[in-house]
Amino acid sequence: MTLLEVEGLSKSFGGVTAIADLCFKVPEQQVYSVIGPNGAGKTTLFNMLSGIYTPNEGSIKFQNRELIGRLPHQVASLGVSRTFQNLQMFFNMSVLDNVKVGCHLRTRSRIWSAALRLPGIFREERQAEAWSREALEFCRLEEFIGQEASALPYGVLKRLEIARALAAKPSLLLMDEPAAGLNDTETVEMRQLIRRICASGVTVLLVEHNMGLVMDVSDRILVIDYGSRLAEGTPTEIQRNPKVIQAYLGGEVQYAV
Amino acid sequence: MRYLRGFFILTAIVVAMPFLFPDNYYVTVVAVAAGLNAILAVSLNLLMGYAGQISLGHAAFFGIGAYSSAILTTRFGWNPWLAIVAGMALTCSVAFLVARPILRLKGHYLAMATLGLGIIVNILLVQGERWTGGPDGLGDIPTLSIFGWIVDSDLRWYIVIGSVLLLVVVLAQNIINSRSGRALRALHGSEVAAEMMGINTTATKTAVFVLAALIASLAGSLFSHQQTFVSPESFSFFFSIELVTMVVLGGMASTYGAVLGAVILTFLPELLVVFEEFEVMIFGAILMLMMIFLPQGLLVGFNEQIRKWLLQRARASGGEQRRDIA
Amino acid sequence: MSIIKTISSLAVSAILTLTGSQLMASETIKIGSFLAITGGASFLGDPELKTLQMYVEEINAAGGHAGKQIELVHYDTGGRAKDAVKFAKRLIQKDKVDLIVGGSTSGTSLAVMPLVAESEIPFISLAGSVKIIYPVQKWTFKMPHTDAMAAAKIYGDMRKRGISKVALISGSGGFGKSGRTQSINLAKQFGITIVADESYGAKDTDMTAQLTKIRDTDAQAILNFGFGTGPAIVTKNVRQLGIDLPLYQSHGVASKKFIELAGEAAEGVRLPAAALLVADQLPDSDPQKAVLLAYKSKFEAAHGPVSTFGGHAYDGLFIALDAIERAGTTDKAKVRDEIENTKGFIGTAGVFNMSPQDHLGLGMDAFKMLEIKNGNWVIVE
Amino acid sequence: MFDQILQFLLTGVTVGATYALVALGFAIIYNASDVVNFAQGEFVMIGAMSAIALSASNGLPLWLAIIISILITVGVGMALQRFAIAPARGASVVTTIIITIGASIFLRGIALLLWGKDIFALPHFSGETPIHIGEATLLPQNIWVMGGGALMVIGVHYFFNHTTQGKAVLACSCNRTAAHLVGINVSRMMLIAYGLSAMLGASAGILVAPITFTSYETGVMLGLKGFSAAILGGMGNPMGAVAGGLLLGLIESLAAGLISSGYKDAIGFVILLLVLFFRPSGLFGKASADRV
Repeated sequence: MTLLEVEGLSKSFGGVTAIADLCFKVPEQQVYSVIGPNGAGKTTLFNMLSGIYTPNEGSIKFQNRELIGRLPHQVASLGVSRTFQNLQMFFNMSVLDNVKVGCHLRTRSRIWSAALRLPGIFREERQAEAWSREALEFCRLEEFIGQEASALPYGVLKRLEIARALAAKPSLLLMDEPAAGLNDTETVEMRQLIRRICASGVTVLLVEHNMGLVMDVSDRILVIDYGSRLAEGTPTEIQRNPKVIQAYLGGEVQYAV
Repeated sequence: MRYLRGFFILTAIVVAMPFLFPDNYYVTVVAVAAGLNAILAVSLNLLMGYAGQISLGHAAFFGIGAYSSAILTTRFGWNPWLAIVAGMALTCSVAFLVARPILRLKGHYLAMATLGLGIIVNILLVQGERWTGGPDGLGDIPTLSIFGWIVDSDLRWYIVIGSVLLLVVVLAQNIINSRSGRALRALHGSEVAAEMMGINTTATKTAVFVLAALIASLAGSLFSHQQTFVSPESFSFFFSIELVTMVVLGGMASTYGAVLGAVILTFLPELLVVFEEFEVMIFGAILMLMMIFLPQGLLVGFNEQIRKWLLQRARASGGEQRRDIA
Repeated sequence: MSIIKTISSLAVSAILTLTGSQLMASETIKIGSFLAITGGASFLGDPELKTLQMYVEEINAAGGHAGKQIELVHYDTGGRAKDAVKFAKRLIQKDKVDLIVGGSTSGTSLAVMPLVAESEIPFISLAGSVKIIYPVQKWTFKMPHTDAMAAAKIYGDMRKRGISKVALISGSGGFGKSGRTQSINLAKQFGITIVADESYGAKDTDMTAQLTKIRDTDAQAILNFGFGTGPAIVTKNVRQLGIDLPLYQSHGVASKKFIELAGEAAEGVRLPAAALLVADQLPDSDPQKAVLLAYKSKFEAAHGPVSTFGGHAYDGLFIALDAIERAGTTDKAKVRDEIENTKGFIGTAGVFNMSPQDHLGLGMDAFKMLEIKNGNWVIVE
Repeated sequence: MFDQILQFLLTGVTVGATYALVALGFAIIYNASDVVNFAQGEFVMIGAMSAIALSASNGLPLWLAIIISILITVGVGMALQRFAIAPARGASVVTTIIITIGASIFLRGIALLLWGKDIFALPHFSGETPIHIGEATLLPQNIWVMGGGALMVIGVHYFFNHTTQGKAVLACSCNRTAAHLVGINVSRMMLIAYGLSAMLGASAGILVAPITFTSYETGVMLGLKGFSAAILGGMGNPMGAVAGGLLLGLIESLAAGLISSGYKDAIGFVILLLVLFFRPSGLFGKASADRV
């Protein structure tokens, strides 16, 4: 089953093409990675998938529904969640509240009923807290539950962002460089976490620079360069693909000269 | 009910004051002004402290409420309660109309737009003489009566304003500790992340803007009936800035901080009158110094000072085993 | 830590003030005052306060009034109605004053009138609007001529000069707005047509745009109601644009400051004002002359050029003290009755003759029409 | 009609020139330190009031009084940076705004004590004989305001684009740490920025004082108008601030002349709001995008 289908996607900023005629399909319950050199357009792609940018052309079908034209919160309500390359934590809130925000789509109460504390609110609050604890435990963050987000170290925040995204119970999780800036131990933990996420039934779309991690966790990999598709396949296929070797090594050779 | 702990303390203070200091000018007159300011500060804090949307035009909604009550009761003989509701309805529609275009703006541009809105409303109050009485204002506004209990003394007004303040504090606390309240704080923390968590940030901003305006309108109506006289300079941009100062001084994103800020800024000039012409300078200096040394606001600042002090004491007595806390 | 100390000492002083005893010896006359000592109307409140302080000090030094010392309690409203109400309550409830002389601006005076009526305390307002005494309110009196009287005086002078088409320009503050309303209301009665109606903000720095419009009307004179910097700028702008129509200002500019600011442009400007400004030009037979010269020399010795505004405080203070003396008590109701009975009191604004129907007690003759010549006022009549 | 419009335009440009100088002061401080300095209007007041005090009561010649009062204001500006803004570094934007508001109240309080509540005028620099341009007129002082304003704008432009010091100030605003690392004395640059801004304010105050008069409260309204102009032009773009100031002056003058003098300020703000709705970063401001 295909969960996400991207066709003919293009985006340019003031005449500079960031993504050109990109096509790919993400199968359900897999880890699908997008790799490419810096500036290849990976984050731009994520921003289009999550509704932050509007593409110039193409279509993005998620569970056969068109995502283009939907605002980020509408995309999120269909079951797409994401993490960010530059941490986007709610530093003005506690760890628990950060994750509770993740439960936003699974709860219903409005500002007016909350103001009056109508009876349903208590139930909903308890439910949200239970879900949040679950997500925190899933990401092995239960020890930080009472702390303020601003007091946590970087590695923990990276996982907290994932916990927050998971609390929304998404079917697709977009992860933008989850291992960037992590040390070796943390990277291993992150790899295990990504596996657990996939195993729990959530499809993962991953952008990552750590090739060891990518090759290890991915089911399929898409390589893009200058905004267009260079290759696609399983990790083994990608590693053997001459175009990929050329793009990556060629680039390095040029640097060396 | 932990999040309401502060509320119970506040209730105790509000109830105790008239008994501790019966018939005292500061309790019956200044405290009523402080209470109204606190209501406004709490509402502004929802918008500014929690949702992170600065507004330098909050006095405009306060003014719309006050003048709705004043005009409808004096010129059309409406029942004050009906006038209050009508004022809130008017405020609601005005706030709703301007919310979308204004809240698209960020930072200083938002500050400017709200400031402009406040000034425009004030100019309308000054120029719209036929309805508003112009700069001389509008008098003979009837007072409120609650099922025959006529609010005609300072003490009674203290009771009314005190109750409304407590009510507004509960509302604010309830909201903050709910799904919607988290949405507010989330969009303050990171608008894009909030969107990705499914929060409709435009709708949320609009909702809190309208809510804050509604509370301000209510406060305005109460002000109008309490003073029995309104004039435009009570709703000038200076007052908007004063309200922002109350919120920041007490500590942003803290309902009780807003109350504290309002109380301090209302009482401070009362205490400073003895300095006569030095008053302005001293007031400015105090404001500056408090913000330089307690940039988080008084409530947070004090809490931190107390925590540090406790920590130091603990360290001094506990010695070795306490080292990990630092 | 030092901040905490400062703040806690502030808190302590706050509590002390809260609990502090408010009992006062009854052998003093307590006069309360709330004035616009700072803010846009400070040119009213400032000389008013100085006058009150000056005379209270003098009376006390001379052994008091009718054997009683006078205590003056005053607060600065900054011209804000909200603060006026608050401070009026403070005067009544906390300071327990016997009567109030104050309210520099019409807005602040109007705002406290319901409170004064409810608390049954005599209140002598120092502000201009006719709304303060019309309709008459039992507990409120007023010292300055009304803006309606000023407009009438000006129109009278205009008619004498054969002017019937007037361009009106006014400040958007309370004084200007109220003056504008009275001018429009009275125009018909004097057979005058208003051919332009412009306004400017209190802090505006250039009125040439408004005056350019006025220049292109068929106005025969310009009338400006306003105070502060506005009238001086209007006067200068009129000359700059080369408009040679007669320019009338209101009593809002009745101080030397206006002549100083407007400089040469002020030459030929006419304004209605109390005789105080031209005390030395009055004939010796004028009953007011002695009072005016005494006040003028006393004020100018201490504080510089006199304005009519401080004079209103003088009138208010002594009308109050006379009433207390006649009543033989500070009982509020009796003092009020005596203020209402004021007859033939010679003040700076004129000779006051109050009655239950008239809480001002001044006639039109109290106003003089002045023209500015060689940097000084000259009586034209 | 044409003569009227010409007069409105001339008036607008003179008033706008003052706004422009105040707005430029806002933009410079904002550029250097991300602080919106609400005490900017107070610089205008201090410049004008001290020039008057020095020349009138101390009997100094006008030019000397002007130089000394500019130096005084620059000192005040630097002191503001050193003792109020610098210690609060890292505080939130709103907190710094409140600090500058506190500073402006404080400065106003001091001015009140020093100079009282009176309104003062400075003598016109070169007489008061109106200059006629067609049917429209202009005072020689208006030319001083426009000319002085233009000179200062050019000076500021030169400073930021063609001198090492100016570029160093800009570098601090882009990235403080990086500027520090390449050897720029960041705290000195901040002092320069505040000093420069104070100088502009004081000059504006002195140039307009003969026409508009001044008192201890003058700063409030000019600060507000200057801030509006800076926003209209686009905060952080010095030339935008100048354009914003001129534009605001023109709008007010035309609104007063052609539509309604009572509502001219309201019209100014309505236009400002409309501009912001279509260009949320002002007329010449750069749209900022968050990287995620």
